[in-house]
Amino acid sequence: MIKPGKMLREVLTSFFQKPATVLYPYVKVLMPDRFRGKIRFLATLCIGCKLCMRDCPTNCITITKVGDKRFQAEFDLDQCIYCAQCVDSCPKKALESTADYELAQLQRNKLKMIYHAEPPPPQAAAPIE
Amino acid sequence: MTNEEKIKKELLERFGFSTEQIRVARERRVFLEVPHEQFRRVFEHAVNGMDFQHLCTITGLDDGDTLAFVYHLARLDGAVLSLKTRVPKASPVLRTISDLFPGGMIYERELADLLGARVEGLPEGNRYPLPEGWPDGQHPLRKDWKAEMLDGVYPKEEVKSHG
Amino acid sequence: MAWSLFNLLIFPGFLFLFVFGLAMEFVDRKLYARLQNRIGPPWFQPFADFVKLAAKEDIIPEEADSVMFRLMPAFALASVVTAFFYIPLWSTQSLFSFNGDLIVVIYLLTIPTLTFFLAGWHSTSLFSMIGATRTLTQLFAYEVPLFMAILAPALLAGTWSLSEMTVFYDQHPAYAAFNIIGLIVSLIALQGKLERVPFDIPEAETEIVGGTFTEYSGRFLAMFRIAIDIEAVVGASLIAAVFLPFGLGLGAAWGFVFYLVKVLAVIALLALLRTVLARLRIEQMVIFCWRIVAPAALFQLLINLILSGVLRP
Amino acid sequence: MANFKIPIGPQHPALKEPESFTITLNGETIIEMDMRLGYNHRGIEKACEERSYIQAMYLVERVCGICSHSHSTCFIQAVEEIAGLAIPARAQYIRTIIAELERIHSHLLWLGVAGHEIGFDTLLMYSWRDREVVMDTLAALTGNRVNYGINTIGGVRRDISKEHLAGLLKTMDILEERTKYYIEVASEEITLIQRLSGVGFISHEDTVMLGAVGPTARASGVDRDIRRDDPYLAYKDIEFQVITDTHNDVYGRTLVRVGELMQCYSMIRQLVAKIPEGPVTVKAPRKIPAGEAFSRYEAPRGEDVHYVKANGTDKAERVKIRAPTLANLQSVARMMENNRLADVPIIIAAIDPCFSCTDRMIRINDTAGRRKETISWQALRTHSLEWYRKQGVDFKDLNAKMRQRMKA
Amino acid sequence: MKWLQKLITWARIKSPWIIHFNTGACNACDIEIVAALTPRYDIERFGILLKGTPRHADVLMCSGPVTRQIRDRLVRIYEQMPEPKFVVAVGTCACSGGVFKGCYNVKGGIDAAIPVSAYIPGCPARPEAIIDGVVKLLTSLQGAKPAPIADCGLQNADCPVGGQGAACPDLSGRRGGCSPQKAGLE
Ligand code: SF4
Ligand code: SF4
Ligand code: SF4
Ligand code: SF4
Ligand code: SF4
Ligand code: SF4
Ligand code: SF4
Ligand code: SF4
Repeated sequence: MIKPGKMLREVLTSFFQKPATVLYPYVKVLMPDRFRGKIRFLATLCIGCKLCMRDCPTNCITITKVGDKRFQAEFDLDQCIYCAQCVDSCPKKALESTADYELAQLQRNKLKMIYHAEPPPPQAAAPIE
Repeated sequence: MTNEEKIKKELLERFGFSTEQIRVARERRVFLEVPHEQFRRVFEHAVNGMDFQHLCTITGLDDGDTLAFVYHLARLDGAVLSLKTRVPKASPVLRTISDLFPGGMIYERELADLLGARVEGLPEGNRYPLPEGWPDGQHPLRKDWKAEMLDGVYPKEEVKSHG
Repeated sequence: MAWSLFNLLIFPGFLFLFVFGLAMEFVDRKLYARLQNRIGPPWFQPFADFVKLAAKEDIIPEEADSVMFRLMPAFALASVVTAFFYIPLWSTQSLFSFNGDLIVVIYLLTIPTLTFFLAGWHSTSLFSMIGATRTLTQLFAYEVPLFMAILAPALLAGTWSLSEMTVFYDQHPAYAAFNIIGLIVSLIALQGKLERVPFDIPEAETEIVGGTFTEYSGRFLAMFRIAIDIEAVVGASLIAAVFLPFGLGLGAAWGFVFYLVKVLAVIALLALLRTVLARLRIEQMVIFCWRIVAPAALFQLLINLILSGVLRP
Repeated sequence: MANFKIPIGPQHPALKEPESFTITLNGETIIEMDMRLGYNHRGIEKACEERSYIQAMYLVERVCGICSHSHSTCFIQAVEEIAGLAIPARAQYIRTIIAELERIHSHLLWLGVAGHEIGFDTLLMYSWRDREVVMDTLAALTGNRVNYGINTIGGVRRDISKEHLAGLLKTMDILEERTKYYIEVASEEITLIQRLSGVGFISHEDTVMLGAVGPTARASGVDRDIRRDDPYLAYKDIEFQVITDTHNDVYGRTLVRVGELMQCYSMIRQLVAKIPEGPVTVKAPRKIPAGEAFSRYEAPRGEDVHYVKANGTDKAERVKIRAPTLANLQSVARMMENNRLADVPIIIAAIDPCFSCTDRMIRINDTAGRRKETISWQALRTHSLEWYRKQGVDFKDLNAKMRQRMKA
Repeated sequence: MKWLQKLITWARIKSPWIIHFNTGACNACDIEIVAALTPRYDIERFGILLKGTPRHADVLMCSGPVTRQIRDRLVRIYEQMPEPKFVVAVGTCACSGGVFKGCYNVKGGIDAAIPVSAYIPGCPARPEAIIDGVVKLLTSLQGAKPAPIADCGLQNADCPVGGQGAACPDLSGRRGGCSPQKAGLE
């Protein structure tokens, strides 16, 4: 049967339904387990093999040796495509994906992340101003 | 006899190719290298005589001294015949196949733009895929081409920058 | 003097219309969103849009006819506001009235459409011009049915004055039931007048960007938008006055409530219409209007002619 | 009567990838169309020659975000064929599941876009709302909503757990119900049918001649589907129907796509039931031996083609990509002829150029075209066309034939 | 006239109309922008409308690396927009060129052509990330810090945002006693 207003019932039902909208940003949205967000660098585990640098499709990681068995990682968040290939490539699990996706910045230079080698604690993450 | 072997046999018998020229890579994949003089004849036979009615695409390759063109023809049963032919890089002249496949025009334009092939008989039309104003004689897919060759040549006049 | 100035500017004049128009735009958008199962804009959204646009830079394209370009939004706004004064709202009395004001109102309501056309035409951008021609084409299609549909009740009432019409229907409320076809026709025509789906052909952004208003920005765009909002209110009020003349004799307070309910109902119906339908092509729209809507309106006219002969010898 | 030209693009609501069409109009009727492609040309093929296979894989995935899995799988199939890798069956199944999920997401997306192009935003809202279910599933399986990054040379990067499979079945039930509803809407809503049927007509012969692929071709009765004709991944093991249609117009393309959606659900159910246990990767060498391979893949939009030539290093010698839209774009000009301006967006969108979802049209031409004809003329013309068609004379065909003859 | 200025700023924040421009993206970012408009994310909550013409728009949302061919157009569209205007770069490509950096026909990020007000990395940027970026841009326009949470009627435990130690973005425009329900659902 061809008729106008076929969707009438559907729209009226949804009027009385709860909207399908999520309340982000008022309510945080949880990412799935496998989500690939910002990459975290665990400086204590890195051995400096630079396999991650070799495989990164955008060359946005720079691992530099800053001392004896101490390495510093620099990420260009504005260039990373969050593919987590570096995580797969790293033989020592010194890199991991986090669920952090709220990365927007108003200045581009704030998108450079430097994970310092020192002091040793794992989340020595601090964006430079 | 499998399909691929049938294709191989037919081509061998009809055109007297040597067995090295034809390679059955796997199920449904046949590669054939044809000298340029013979190409049109083989191509026409493949299309009209062997029912390869669909042109998947044309790949252009830069092999150093020659440019190679691979015409990928497909048949409804899934078999794909890749016909390769070579022309010297110095005078890369091809004859169009757009009379057989009007849809192939766009692939030929691509060859002309990216590899600098001269396709004879190709109807006038917009270039593809390079932008208007792209400098003549620059063909990105040639191995000796470097992106630096564009510097200062294209784009010609920069719009005033805000950044 | 001071009173009528108050009437003109504040209530039920311009300011009231402004607020009411914005409120109805909100109702429309919110309803549209909710029918699509999403949250939709907050209540102040139309107002924020208006203020923002008003405070924005307005660019007049070089090729455009700058006088016409500036004048048209004001024209559109003025005509719809004027039309409003002739419509009886919550009593049988409108602000101004004379015998024949029905015709004037209908004409006044045509002016905004014409200004859209002129605005589009004088922007001299390709898309605005296509939008403008489509506006005009469409106008011819829905205007005649609208005329007929609205004249039919007048015929039955035997007067060309809106106020007298409402008086008539107030006395014989049952007669309003005869006008049901006219009500449907005029709802459809109003949807066309407001250029909304399925008749948003002149503004179809997937085809011709912003249509008539492609080149407009800032203040002038704000003015057009508010004019359209007010046009919706005025159109709804007209339909309410002509086809739903109920509750007018109950005094100002109740009358006002009834009036709000009626206008809301019309706006809600229009919102529903645009939710469930796809945009027509211009020629489909014209065919639809001439093949179905116009005959229906004509039919209504005939019925009322016969009825007025039978009922009011 | 003056014809006038209207520029569409490079940014246009019906285009996602920037391309520019110039349409010559007579009144509202399209006389001719001229295409200018390549705004989106980024030079990916060249860049593939300069990057290692693993890097190129991510690059190829980003040829197109909507059919990202198609491109990356197609590329990887070719690479794996050259390297002679035997991919574990479980990995093949996982790739197939993702491929079909991608088709679902893409077709639902298309349905919404088609709705939007004809001013039916409610359809856009509903189908995209339901599409979010697929996106959630994809995100749960692969870690990202788009550009899944599930492939790696030699298999897949992430395994699918039992819970995931159970969830998949549930998702399929939800989606199947919704799709049935959309089929109902598509076959019953009058404004929709009016806007879709008879629009963008292209004959069977033209379709074959111009080399159209995918749903565009299948809606003109071309029974061609790589999944069946040239099976890859796990398509050999499962049963499905190739949906064809003979409407030859936009309506037919809609029916083919919704029909394919229903097939996808049954395919995923079969895949979930049959998925074998085992590893999901084999070790792949970094350097791929010299050789060449030609790989075909039925992307949501049709046949996707990759040709890879390896030279024994860790970088490819040549990567050739032929996206389905390129094959289809050439039939667009034919579809346009004698349709109306109002139909341009839906015709372009109907080949699903994967650039159809977003809204951006920018005025780029300032020259004004004056037109004089009036409504009566327009109505008359439409009317006469209709009348002649009823009498058995189809101007659509006639004009096309005339033009062809003139060209010849 | 300070209140007028305040009103205008308020209106600007509450009514950012966007225009979307693809400068050579892979479409993924584009479909995520559209997804942000559809029921699941519904950015009309923030007053965002998608417009077809630059004349009507306040925010230019760009996705994709700037190809050599599209650069002029981008600049032209930017110039067609009336002041005040903002540019948001959506996706890694738009921020820096991303995975296409180094391709011969790619000039780099959006800021290679026009100034950018906010960068949203991600490949593609999720709809949530896009909302987050837009919200960050809009809050920055207020100049001052977001309104103190003290005048919110909620108590610690009830406020979904404050409970996590972040500032309340107060985009719903409601003051006092707001709740997730009130923030949009009612
Ligand atoms: S980890 Fe292996 S590849 Fe890396 S530097 Fe050490 S030996 Fe070399
Ligand atoms: S996630 Fe991908 S792009 Fe980002 S640093 Fe790792 S490998 Fe590079
Ligand atoms: S791959 Fe891992 S261990 Fe090697 S340099 Fe990178 S982070 Fe360090
Ligand atoms: S043309 Fe379409 S299918 Fe092809 S890569 Fe682009 S978006 Fe994807
Ligand atoms: S950032 Fe990623 S998803 Fe977005 S356009 Fe670029 S490649 Fe595509
Ligand atoms: S949620 Fe509302 S009331 Fe509470 S602090 Fe924020 S703005 Fe104020
Ligand atoms: S819960 Fe909210 S309102 Fe209460 S103190 Fe924290 S931020 Fe303020
Ligand atoms: S808007 Fe949300 S976060 Fe802000 S005060 Fe209200 S409930 Fe709390």
